[in-house]
Amino acid sequence: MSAEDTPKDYSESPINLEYFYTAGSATTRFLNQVKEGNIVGQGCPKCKAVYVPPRGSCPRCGVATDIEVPLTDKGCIESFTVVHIPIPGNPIVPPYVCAMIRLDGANISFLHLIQDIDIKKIRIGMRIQAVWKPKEEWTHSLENIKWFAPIDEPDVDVATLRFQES
Amino acid sequence: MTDSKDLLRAPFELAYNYKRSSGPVMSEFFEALGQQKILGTKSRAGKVFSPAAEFDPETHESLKEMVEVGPGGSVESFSWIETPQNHHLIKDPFAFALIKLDGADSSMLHMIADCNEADLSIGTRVTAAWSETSDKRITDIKFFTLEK
Amino acid sequence: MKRVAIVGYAQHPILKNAGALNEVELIMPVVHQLFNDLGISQKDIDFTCSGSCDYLQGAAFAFVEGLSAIQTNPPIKESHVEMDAAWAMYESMLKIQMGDAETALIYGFGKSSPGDLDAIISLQMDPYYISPLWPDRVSLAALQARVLLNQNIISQEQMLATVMEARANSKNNKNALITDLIDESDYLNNPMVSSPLNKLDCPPISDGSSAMIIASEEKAYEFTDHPIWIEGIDHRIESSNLGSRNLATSNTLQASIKQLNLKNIKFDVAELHTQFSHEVPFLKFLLNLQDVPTNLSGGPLVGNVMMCAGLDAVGKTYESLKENQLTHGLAHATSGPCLQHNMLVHLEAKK
Amino acid sequence: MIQAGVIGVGQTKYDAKRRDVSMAGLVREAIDNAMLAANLEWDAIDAVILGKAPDMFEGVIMPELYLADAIGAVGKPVLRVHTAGSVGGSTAVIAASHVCSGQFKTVLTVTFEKQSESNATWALSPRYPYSPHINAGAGGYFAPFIREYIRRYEAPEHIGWKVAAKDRQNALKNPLAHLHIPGIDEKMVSDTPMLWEPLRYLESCPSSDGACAMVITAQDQVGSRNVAWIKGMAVRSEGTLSAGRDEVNPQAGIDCAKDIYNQAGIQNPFNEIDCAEIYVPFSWYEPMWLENLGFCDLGEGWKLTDKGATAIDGELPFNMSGGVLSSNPIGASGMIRFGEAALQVMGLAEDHQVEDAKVAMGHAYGGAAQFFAMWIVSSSLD
Repeated sequence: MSAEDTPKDYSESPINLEYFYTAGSATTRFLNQVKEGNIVGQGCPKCKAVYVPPRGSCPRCGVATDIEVPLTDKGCIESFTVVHIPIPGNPIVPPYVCAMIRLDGANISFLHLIQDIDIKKIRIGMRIQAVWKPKEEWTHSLENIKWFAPIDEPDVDVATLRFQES
Repeated sequence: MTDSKDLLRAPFELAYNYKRSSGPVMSEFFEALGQQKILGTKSRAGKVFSPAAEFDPETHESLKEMVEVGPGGSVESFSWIETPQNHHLIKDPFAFALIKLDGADSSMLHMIADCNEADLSIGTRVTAAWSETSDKRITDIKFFTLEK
Repeated sequence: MKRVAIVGYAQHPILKNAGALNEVELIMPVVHQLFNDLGISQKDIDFTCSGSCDYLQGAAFAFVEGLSAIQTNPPIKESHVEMDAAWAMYESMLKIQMGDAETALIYGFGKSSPGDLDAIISLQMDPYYISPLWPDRVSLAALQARVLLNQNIISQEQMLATVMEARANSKNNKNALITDLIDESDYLNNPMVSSPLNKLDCPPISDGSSAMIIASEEKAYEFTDHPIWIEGIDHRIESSNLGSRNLATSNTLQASIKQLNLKNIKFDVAELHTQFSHEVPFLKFLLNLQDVPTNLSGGPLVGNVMMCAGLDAVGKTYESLKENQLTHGLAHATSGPCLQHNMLVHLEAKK
Repeated sequence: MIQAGVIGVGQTKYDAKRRDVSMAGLVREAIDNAMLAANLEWDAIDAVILGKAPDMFEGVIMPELYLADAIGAVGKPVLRVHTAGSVGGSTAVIAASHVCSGQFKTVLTVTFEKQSESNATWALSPRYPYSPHINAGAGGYFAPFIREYIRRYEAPEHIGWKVAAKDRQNALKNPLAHLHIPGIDEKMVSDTPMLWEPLRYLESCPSSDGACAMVITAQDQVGSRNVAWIKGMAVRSEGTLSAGRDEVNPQAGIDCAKDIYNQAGIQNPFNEIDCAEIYVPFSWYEPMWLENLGFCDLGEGWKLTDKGATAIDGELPFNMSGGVLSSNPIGASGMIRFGEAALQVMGLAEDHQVEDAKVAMGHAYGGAAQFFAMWIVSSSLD
């Protein structure tokens, strides 16, 4: 029997739900800046930790992060992994590097891609900078940054990245 | 609060074609629908549940014995929809109803169509109307119609 | 049995669409309001429990996002139920009774505006026999309404009176979403959504959040001289198969009434988690609340935040007892179609 | 606090697709096994506590409503717990809390996931607009933390292969395990394709269908039954994106372990705990959790694994059942850990029994390694 003839041991039950997502005010403020090519973190008034991308709160203190903190698009790799499987719906061809990006002045990292590098040379602590899509393609998303690429600056000791409440 | 024009609002979809396995009792029920027969399960105390339930709500026993019921039955309750919504399967005015099929002790939630609201009341006799194609799902019963 | 008291409750204004607020921005205000009211902080909370349903917003782990609103440094004893926050309160009460906590913070949040609530309610049903028919929430409730009307357990006049009373009572709740009054002709001329229920018989789509703090007996007196005690609490579930249930009564509520021996308690006030107008006369009949002021907050008909409305019923009963020096209050929370899963909470303000 | 104990553990056969049963049938298979083991009738059950991970897996919302009949809960209290990956463990803690509160004599608790109804990666990845879709699956999320552990303590590459081989060899002694890979060894693991460096295919957990149930009762109800006494149980949570959080050695895990050791009167966990079922969905989490749970100092975890301490005949056997690496119905995986720990001290672990195990630990984690649930069970009360 060909594959189609084998009696299916299941029946299909299609479920399709439509939703509207509305970005909260903290996220909207951040994405409006990203649309213009700026990265603006949000700081905690109590412990001064800077969050990017911000969710509107500092889980250390349980308060709203209402201080706007402009950041550069430079930073370092806090850690990374070389991925050998594709991302559903993303044209990128494995192997590619997915890294925890720690922007200068930020106190948490976020996941993004690393390109323009020989994968064997990738290491924790490397200095990197964002490579942006052409300005006319910018939307409200960190996908405006195509990936991060290495820059010629001395490595960072990631142990120093651990946030300490001053 | 940012006023609405600054809000970032975008639609998104949560969609999947789930793969349901029915298990022994329900597979037998769905197989029978393929032959335009409706089955129920009978408990040790003789109570018949249709559509064929896997477990008895009161005694918690698992139910295995199958009996045929229907295809006719009486309306235990119904709710009439004059303007169906987009995800309703029937586009003209219809009713959701609890139908106690002949030979069953519990009633089946399904739909009644091809009639007017005034035709329906608790106790009205209805019978199964089968869909043209059978893919061994509850929708093989297209809806119920008034018994002639 | 260790006694447990409610010492604080806060409700976010019920919104038609909380678009500008993500989970954090929805939850933080009510939690902070409670902390300010009681002069405490997260460090004074021994256990935190939340109630929400990810499917409402269409995102797996929306409750994890919500946790960012809570101070979790140092790490906290925390849990979550994918149910109405009234069950998060129930779980927290057990923690206090077993001695694992003296105080508990409970919160719930729900946004029904982003999705299609009718489709979501269909997916709460049996996935083989019922969900594929896509029954909407009003049609499911209407099946019970018709049985009750047909057996004269309730009347259409009582449904009309319930809607009018709810609108009138909305003035008692500054957070109510709907406040405009209606008259008989508005009701009678209102088109049916799924007969016998018209649009005014149904709750509005709502977004919002609520929070509550409960405490052990010793701890409660640190917050107030008049704690409101959870004197009795019981919840039970019925069969998922509407066709094997007797929709003209509620076996679970009868069992809870017996368990909590509510028969001989004269209640001063009640708040019921009744989303549809027919459910108020039905529950007042079952719970013998004929001459007891009910849903003074307006209830779900003037604001129905999914996953919070049950906790709100408890919170509003608590507020009534506290603000009007009353003694016995009855709160009801429910889950599932046609009042499938019910909780009764007997609150008492002992002198 | 009222003393509670496990008197029955029931599991299903774990597999990629359990197409022989419905969702209710899968859950009921575990429950029937647990009730049989506890030698109880339905009227002895006072409440049912259900746990599972995101409802998107099966597309059934708040399934305690649909499953009320199957789990024997009609007319009784039901609670449904969801704390992401740790849910199997936190559900056990909440079920036991029902008994310890004095409100209930005997409760039934059951957890499950039927992942073949959809697809694990799809169900776990959010689809919010505006956020970059760089989600390379759960492994891709944890791999950077593993990379940092390796860098921090200069751990050799083969440690991950050793854990994966050891857990899968144990699975050959557990007929219920999903993965039975005859001849599994470190070489076979290292030959499989790399997924998220340093994790290879056989170093990551499968997607499974399965359910696990337990009957938990109060001391005065145990009678002459075989019982696993709950000597300590706790949960802890920390924020997802919290500045200063160490994802490699989360504080919530450290605090949760200290709490249960304190309750159980354990000073030196390495010596006083006979064996443990620890939530290791990716091989490297065994050494990382050995350190996080205080079984050894920081940087020593991989050395313990390397010298075979966690083998089934080692000083501190880990995951005798094959662990999450061999079976992973996400909603149930935590309770499988808690239940397998109970089976060890009840002497019911058959081929993967640790000889005269008296004290065992169950552990689960979830979310971004931020939710933890743990318990200590023992064959004796004192």
